[in-house]
Amino acid sequence: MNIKEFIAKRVAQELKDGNVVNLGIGLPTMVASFVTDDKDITFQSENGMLGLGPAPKEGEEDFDLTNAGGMPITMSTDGVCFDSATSFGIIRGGHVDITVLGSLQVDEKGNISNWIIPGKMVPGMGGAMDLVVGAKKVIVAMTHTAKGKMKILKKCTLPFTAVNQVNMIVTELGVMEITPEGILLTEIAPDTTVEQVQEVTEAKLIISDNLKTMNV
Amino acid sequence: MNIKEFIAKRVAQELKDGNVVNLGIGLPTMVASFVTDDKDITFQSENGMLGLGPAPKEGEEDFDLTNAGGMPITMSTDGVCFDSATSFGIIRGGHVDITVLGSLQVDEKGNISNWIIPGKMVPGMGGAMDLVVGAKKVIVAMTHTAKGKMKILKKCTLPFTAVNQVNMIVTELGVMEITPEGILLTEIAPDTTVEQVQEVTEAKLIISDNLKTMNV
Amino acid sequence: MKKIIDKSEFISKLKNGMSIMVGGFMVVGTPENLIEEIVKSDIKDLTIICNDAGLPNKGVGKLISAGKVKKLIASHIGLNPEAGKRMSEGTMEVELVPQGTLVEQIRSGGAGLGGFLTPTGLGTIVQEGKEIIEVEGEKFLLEKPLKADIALLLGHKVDEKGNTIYSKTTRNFNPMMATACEIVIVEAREVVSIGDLNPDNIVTPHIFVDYIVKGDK
Amino acid sequence: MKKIIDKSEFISKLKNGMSIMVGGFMVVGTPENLIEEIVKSDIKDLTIICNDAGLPNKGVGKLISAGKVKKLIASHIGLNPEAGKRMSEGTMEVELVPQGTLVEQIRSGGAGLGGFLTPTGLGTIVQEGKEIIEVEGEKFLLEKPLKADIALLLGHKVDEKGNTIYSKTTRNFNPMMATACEIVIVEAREVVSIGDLNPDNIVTPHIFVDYIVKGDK
Repeated sequence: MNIKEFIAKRVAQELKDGNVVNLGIGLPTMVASFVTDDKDITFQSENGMLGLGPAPKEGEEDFDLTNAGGMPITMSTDGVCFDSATSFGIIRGGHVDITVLGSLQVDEKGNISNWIIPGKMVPGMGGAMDLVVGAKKVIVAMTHTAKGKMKILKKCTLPFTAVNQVNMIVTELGVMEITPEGILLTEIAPDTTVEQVQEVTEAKLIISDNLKTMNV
Repeated sequence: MNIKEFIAKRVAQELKDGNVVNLGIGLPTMVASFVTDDKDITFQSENGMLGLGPAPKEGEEDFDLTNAGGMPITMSTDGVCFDSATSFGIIRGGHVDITVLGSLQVDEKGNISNWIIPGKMVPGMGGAMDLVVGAKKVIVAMTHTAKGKMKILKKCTLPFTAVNQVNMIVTELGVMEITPEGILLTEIAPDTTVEQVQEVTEAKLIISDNLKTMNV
Repeated sequence: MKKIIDKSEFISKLKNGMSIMVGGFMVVGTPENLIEEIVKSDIKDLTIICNDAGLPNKGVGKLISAGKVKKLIASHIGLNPEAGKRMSEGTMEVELVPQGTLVEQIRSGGAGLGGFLTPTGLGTIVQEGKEIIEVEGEKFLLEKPLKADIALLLGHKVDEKGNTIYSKTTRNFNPMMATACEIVIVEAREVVSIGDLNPDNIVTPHIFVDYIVKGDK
Repeated sequence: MKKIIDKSEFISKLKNGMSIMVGGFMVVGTPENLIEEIVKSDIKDLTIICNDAGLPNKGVGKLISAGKVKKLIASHIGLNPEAGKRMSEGTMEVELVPQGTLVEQIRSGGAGLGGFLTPTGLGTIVQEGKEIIEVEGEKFLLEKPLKADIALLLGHKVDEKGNTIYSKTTRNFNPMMATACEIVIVEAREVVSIGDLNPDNIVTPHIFVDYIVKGDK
């Protein structure tokens, strides 16, 4: 299991039976493959469908049925297709229980910056701003740092995707919850110390009295 | 042909090939039966359908397919059903060319009052406010007076359905257009004088230089 | 999760004083079996949101005639003289809303919008107490979103998961109401197996439907 | 009215400088045949409204690569480096809009609304220059409607009158765009007879469709 798989597998534990979940492109997409069979999870794709099935076999792709990255997918038997206005009605209307997405930066106020590096990379926000504002729970799934740079900050330096919306951060080093008091470290990776996590986290971590080891 | 049929038949002449038309309950509903076969008219019903067909035969009614009065109808082969939000998107969005409706009062500014007589009759506005505001052309089809009371006024005395929206009035006595200068009488019923029309019209009529006799 | 419940379990979801959106347009598309259960129950003081007041002995009109409606939000009550009578007497409060505004308020409620700007009602008594906002020289009324505790809908075919399609003009307000309520209950004319409905034709996705009550075909 | 036109007649509907909405999401649901005709034509200086920038050699990306796009309004351009390059160079103006806001702006344009209130973008640079309106203690951005001269859509089955259904996730922005443009042109994978489509399943009613161009199946 590589780092990304480790993170995705831990995020999968957050998904509860009956949840409607939207997974972002990249690492978050991997979460689906770690959901255990005892849970009935409905995956929403913002381009207009509910009910993601297993990845299609090579040669059997249906190019009319894709995810928000434009990649062919399959649909579960209870699947539904709809237009983008309906899709974002679902998203903004609070009908998605959990959205999982990657990020460039997150800060202790739950602010998130993941759509633009001015002057360098301007992919656009796509559906991220709506997802982060609309979903009941926002989980950021990302590597703890990027090329040695810290990503969990006191205050995001990049333009915000949304303000005060992140609920949880899952990295290869730990699980963190955004609380009114700041970032609460609730779980820590095996063979890792709190000091090691703090060292690569700009925001001051609050350590849970009940700190557990990530069980992935 | 009774008075109502006379009015409905004259209104039918206003419908142009290709038009999308919404007909109100009562007299306006009768307009459909006077549309000549050389015109392809699509009738919209605000409860959620396009493509009204001929009236259903007795015993063959489909109670899942009704007009805005709740009466069974039939659908043309090109018919479409949709929800009420889509229906009023069509209406408010200017996709209905002509709406024909009855009224209690109309005035020389194109104001219309047809949904409430305070303290007496409060049916509600239904879809009328949206239709009158949204349709490209608003035709009021009604008897010129009601129980001896004038209905075409200098200023409506009943609460407005909408302000400055009426384009044309068709009654058993004539055809009138609402212009910035006032109400222009463009056609007059056979065997009727301008004086006779003015006598039962509170608003001062402007008489068209080109006044024609209604050819119904 | 088992969504299919019987009529007695249905009634257990309701409480006095709740706000209930009821699908249907002049009783077409109204879940009559659910209405009938409420009439037979002790539930009262309801706020009903529906396109209209139904007929005296059909649709939400039955709830009105049974004295169970404290407040009605609708676009039209003209076909139900009983509703007009109770409104004049003051035994039922009635809020009249233009039809296009009413359905859009419900859609806004379900879609997480804070409201919308409409030209409908400008210069009329509908405008009273509402903010007027000018956009590019045109005036609009700001209308707010509408939500409720419960939605009662009539589905034509409903799969066991809750995916719903509607028949012809019975669709009307039903799909919007499905999005705007805490608990959504569909009376199903027919319950079909998961997979029986074409994903392109489903109008209300299963995630909106909490309970299914089998009605008459 | 005869709605079915050929590709050369299609091009005659376009003019330099027009605003064009193009259906599709990461090129899925984009009318490639119509795009190809524009690439081959002299048409230029277009404002393109699309969910994204397509791919360099597919979808609206082809128009961008051909230098025909003066301005792009989209939610995402990340999969098309050519779009990013032209944006940085200043040879193409890009306006980035949150996806849910973009589609709702188009819906508002088509539905005669003056705009809507959304929580999306609050506190971000999307908020710049926009009115903030408070409704029951919550803040929202006022977003305005969006319309265009032409809509280019991809229909899966289109009847001769213009009634259109879409296939799976090719639907995306297509139905909203159909309502918000002066001239609506559908590339039909398959043209069927009037009456072949079930009225309950039609997504875009014929009254929105001005022209049909036969595409590839």
